Amino acid sequence: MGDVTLFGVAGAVLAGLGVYGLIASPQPLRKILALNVLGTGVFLLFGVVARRGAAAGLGADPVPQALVITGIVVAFAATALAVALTLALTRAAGSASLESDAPAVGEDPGPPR
Amino acid sequence: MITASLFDIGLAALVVSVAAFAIVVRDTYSAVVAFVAYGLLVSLRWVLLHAVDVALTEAAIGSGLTGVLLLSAAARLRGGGAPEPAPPSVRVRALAAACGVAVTAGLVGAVLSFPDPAPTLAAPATEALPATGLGNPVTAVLIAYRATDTLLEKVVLVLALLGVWSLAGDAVWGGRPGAKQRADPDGILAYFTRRLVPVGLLVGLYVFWVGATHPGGAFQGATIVAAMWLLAMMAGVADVPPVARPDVRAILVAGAGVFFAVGLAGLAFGDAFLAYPAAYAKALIIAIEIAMTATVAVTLTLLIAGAPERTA
Amino acid sequence: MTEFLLVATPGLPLALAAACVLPAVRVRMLPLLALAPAPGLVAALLAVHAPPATFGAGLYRPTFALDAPGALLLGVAALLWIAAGAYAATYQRGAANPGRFAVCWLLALAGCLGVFVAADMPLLYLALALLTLGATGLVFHDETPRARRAAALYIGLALCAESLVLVAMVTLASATPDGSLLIRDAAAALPAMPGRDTTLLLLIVGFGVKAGLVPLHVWMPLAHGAAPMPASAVLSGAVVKAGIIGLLRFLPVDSAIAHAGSLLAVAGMLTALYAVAVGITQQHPKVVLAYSSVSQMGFVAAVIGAGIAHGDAAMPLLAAFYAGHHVLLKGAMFLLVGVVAATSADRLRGTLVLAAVLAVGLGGLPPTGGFIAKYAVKGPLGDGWVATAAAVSAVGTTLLMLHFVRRVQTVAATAPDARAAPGLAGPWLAMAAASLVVPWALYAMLPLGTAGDAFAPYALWAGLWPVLIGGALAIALARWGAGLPRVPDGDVVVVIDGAVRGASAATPRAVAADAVLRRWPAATLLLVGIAAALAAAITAGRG
Amino acid sequence: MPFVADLATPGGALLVLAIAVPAIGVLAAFALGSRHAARIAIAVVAAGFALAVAVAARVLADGAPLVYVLGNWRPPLGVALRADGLAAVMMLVTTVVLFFVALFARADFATPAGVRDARAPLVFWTMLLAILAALNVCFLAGDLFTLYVALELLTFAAVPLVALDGSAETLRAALRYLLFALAGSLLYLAGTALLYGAYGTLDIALLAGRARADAATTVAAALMTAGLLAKTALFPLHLWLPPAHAGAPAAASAVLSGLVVKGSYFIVLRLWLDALPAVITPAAAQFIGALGAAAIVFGSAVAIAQPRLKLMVAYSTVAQIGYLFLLFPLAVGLAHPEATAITGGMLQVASHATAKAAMFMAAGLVYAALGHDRVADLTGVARTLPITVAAFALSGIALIGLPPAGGFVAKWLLLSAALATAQWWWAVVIVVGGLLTACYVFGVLGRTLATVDPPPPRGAVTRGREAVVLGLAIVATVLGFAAFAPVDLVQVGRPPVAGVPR
Repeated sequence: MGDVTLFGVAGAVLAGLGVYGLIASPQPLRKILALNVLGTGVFLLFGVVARRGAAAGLGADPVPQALVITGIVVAFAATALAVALTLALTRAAGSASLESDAPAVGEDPGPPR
Repeated sequence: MITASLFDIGLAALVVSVAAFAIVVRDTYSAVVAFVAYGLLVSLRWVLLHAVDVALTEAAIGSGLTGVLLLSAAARLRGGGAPEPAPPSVRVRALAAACGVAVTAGLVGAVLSFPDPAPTLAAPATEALPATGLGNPVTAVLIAYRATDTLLEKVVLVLALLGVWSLAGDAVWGGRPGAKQRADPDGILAYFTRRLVPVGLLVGLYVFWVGATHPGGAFQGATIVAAMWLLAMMAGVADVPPVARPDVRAILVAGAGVFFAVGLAGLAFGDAFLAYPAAYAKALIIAIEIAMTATVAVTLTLLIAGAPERTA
Repeated sequence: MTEFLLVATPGLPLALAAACVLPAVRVRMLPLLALAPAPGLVAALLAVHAPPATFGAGLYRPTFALDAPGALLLGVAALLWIAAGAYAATYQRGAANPGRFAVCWLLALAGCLGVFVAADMPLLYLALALLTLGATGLVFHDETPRARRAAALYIGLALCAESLVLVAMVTLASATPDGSLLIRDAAAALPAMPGRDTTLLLLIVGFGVKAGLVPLHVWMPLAHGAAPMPASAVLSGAVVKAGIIGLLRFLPVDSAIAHAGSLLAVAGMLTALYAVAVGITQQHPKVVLAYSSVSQMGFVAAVIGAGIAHGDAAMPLLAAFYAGHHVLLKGAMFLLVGVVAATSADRLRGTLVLAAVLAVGLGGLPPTGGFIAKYAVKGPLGDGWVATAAAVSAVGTTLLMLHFVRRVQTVAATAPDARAAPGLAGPWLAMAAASLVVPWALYAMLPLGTAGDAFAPYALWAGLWPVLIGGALAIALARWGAGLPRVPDGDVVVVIDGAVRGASAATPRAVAADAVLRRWPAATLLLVGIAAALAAAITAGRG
Repeated sequence: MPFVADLATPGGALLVLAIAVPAIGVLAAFALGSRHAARIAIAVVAAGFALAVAVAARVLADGAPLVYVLGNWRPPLGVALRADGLAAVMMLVTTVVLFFVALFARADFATPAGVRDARAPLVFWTMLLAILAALNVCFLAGDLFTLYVALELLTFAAVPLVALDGSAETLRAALRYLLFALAGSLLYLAGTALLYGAYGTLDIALLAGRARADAATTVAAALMTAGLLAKTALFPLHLWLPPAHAGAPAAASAVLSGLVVKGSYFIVLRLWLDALPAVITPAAAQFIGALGAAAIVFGSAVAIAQPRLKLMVAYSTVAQIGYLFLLFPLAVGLAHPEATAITGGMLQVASHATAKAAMFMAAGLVYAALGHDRVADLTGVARTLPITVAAFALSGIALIGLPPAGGFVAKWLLLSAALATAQWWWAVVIVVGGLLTACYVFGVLGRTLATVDPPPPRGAVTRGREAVVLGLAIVATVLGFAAFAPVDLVQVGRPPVAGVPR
């Protein structure tokens, strides 16, 4: 089973990279990219689990694979919404940084509805 | 299952290094290009994991459509001229690296502690296959055993699309998403599109049809159809439909609607919600898959097209 | 019948307060304030030893009941609320926002009377909460900066006190047989329960704040000084008794908690003497009266403490009797201040003589109500140091009240022949008469002791000498009093102001820390950090 | 775990309708345009309330949870729906709050005449139904992956509501909310992968039987809990909540603060009380309780210093979420978990949901009437908006935990659980929390009741909308009479007090 654990380690490393990118990269687009890398890492974990569960004549356990397919589609929908939000934010505020919003005590950041 | 072959180790190292490059590189555009390459490599790894269905989905949606999305966004943002926000301090990057390592270590530790006779549902899944009339167990899980997840996922897609549309200004609500494509009608792109789209549609339908017994299925087929439609739009051959058109809305809810209809029919007449009576399980599943393919294709395309920007 | 009366006691004021949601009703509510306490008065007379009234059949069944001390205090409190209600009808007519005053008045009334009839702990807590909300509204009513500060201090300390009482109630509820919520069972279970001493401390401090034991009394001079006149009367007279009835009902007369009794006695006597010492330095008559209330509440707490320490079973009724007299007299005194403020200096002669008699009566001058009250509590006080301290307190009280009579003249109206409206003078005279007559009537009716030996020569002398010494000291104070230091009203409240300033300085730091925590890198680092900490906690915990 | 994995009880069809009706409502509202969407939404929410009452009645009558096997595929292969006492209470609270919010929002999100389909109304009404569908799945699903899809449904429904007015401020808040919620979801997904790898199933009842304390389960529980805490915005993971909830329109803020955060909170409850009680240790429960206590102190301190009313109410949510997590150290991982703690916790959830929704709507009305919501300039609002201030006061009293509100009974039960399990420090936290809440609630009320200079009203606020807000505030107060209920709905389906899951 040597190579399956290799896949597991690779998935875990990709997840770690995704977490690093999520924390350290400043622009939202790079954070979305990092989230996708983290997602693929987690899906590879499902892949390893499926592969270890190979039985009854199947190369891998079909249930985790189905979960991954659903996960990929949901992750794509999330990416699409996040990218659309980033574009809208850039259009509305000029720059798409996440930081400059902390309303310091005292100043009134515009009338919310 | 001797020790991992050289190819596996090489591929694993390559995937990790491309991912690291995509995360660390300074310029966003090259990061996205690296991400697309990374997506294809991951599809390859899925084939090695004997998960061909997932490989198809990853290639089509994970790297294909997500790549298009990120590339177009990167292009738009790069043009904006907004000053690149300063990268975080070294201390934050070090802590982030530590967190990354911690997560990796945790996951590796967990994977290593999995029980040896790995618990699996492969056996019950294959035994129950004849009842669903399907050949491909993954499609059976998606459409029969865990049908609720797929059903809810359709509603998720509808919500994501409405969320994207809600970012439009009130003035252009109901208009056409995305900027007007100015491609010259008899350029090489239009010529290539007119030749490729019919073939692509055929491949998409085939992948959808074969999904019942072999790797493939609704999602993968729909993605290929969506890719073709996107190509047509980029080439200026077709234009994005306005958001307010009732028939577009109808198609968008058709997939989930048919799924619910069949499910509730099962609740009323059959023995459970989403249970397909054995006699015409195959027919019902096909009906659901057709509606789902149409819906997913349109939804994925409109998700990439983005929020309405023009009324013309 | 009695069940209806018990429920109507807090029920009618609450119903009237609810009716005030309609502006039309709210504007015309002021004259009805005097009627609201009527069911309370009738209940006190008729429903004394009626069986407890229980409602509902679920996990919690609210119960109303009235024991002898409760009935006595309820009766006199209702009397004061009726008189003060009539007084307020004229006093507040011209003032701003009568609707809000009426609503707050009715809430405080419902809470105050509810405290006396509540037989189970959650219902008592509900009454205390209503009392706090209503009383804060009354203190806040004039909306001067002084009133705002007094109201903020009042609701702050009151909520803290109620929280302590709540924790004590929950502990008692877990100690009573099969989780019964009745106060009677809680008091029975108190001496033998595991966390007895902490619960005792919580109860004494919780109700101590309500009754104004030093150093928890700081809100009283400020609140009673800042509230409108009728509100001060009921706050100082009836509302303060919530703490007393709490102590009476929760602390059983049991040798196992004798140490708590002596602690309470010490705190009470300390309060009594300290309040007099600070009271004589005050200038405004209402603040002087407030300090007199603090002193008298300390005295009553001392009586309760001594009674528990000596195991005197008759103490609850006697303490309630003494407190009952104080309700009437203190209410009369506050109404007097309003009457004096409305009459010109030269027409005050008769009123001041009557006021002087009543004021000295609080010190124990025979044959006033005060004398019989002090005579009644001689038993529980016993004859140790507590008795001597009581005598000294009597001297102090006389001195303080005469100082009050001198100070009240300064607020007389300047207009040449101004005369107090009948709406003000009537309730004042009624309360003055009640404070003289009612104690004797109650003494005769209730099994407190024979009236005959109250007039024995040695008893009369025991009542007279403290008053004479007090009078002499008052004359001395009048002549050389100018040299005394000016103590700000609420004396040790500066400590609390400091604490509040300290706490409010903490909020900007919290906001700054929050801004740091809400930055993206920090939050995501914490996300992974918490995941790691949870993993560690799950593995570590397994050992 | 008394959840019987395979027996489908007759009443189970109700569970399917509780999910199918709102989901079909979403599709219909999306397809038919915003004018029909408003009518569909109110009809579906009413139907949802009827279904919730039917489920609760059936659960009470049977005295056991309702179970429904979807597609007739029994777990572990298929997915089952389960409704125990906890789920029934949550469904009731959700539909009640949504009903009042729907009535309140009719004025804000009416489709202008002559227009078949307007943006904001379509988005609001469709997302309202999506939140109802997602929450019902969160409460009823018996499978951890179905719960993941429900969480995504909830997030995708909530994010557009935050950015409904399209200003840069709310777009940034929505993006931060989405990205942080996605990070949380992916951690949760990683946890499910590990659990499937270790046990071959994701069904909660089966997991309860098979869970053992090994490395995979520990890492899985830690990752899933951290992910869910991120989505519930428990301090210090609350970076997205204040700007999102303060920026959203009033009706949306009410739903976001009152209900949406409760979805992921409920899944943490499911995870710790039902799925992995054998793995979770008292130390972990104390850790989460400590985070809750920090949330109460920090959230209240920052709320007191907030210049704007909607931000103050948003930070009050941060503090009250801390309150909800005090349930864990009192009920989890102990030798005999206290049934009163769970009942108290659920009553606290219900009280906060109703009171916070009413408070946000009241703040919305104040903003609509005055054109601003600066706390300092609220003097005299009680004269111009008496019913709104009364509603704000009642919901404030419910949050503080004064009788007769539900918050008081919840505080009483939590206190008795804390003292019964000899954890006096949680009792201190509960009491201090109530006092801190009183600071900012009475701070605001004190100003509004002042009659010094009542502000000139700018916007028109109809008496009907104020009555709706007062109605919900009264519901929060009347919850206190739940203590009068003869039998305790929450306890149905809980393990016997001995705490040994079957």
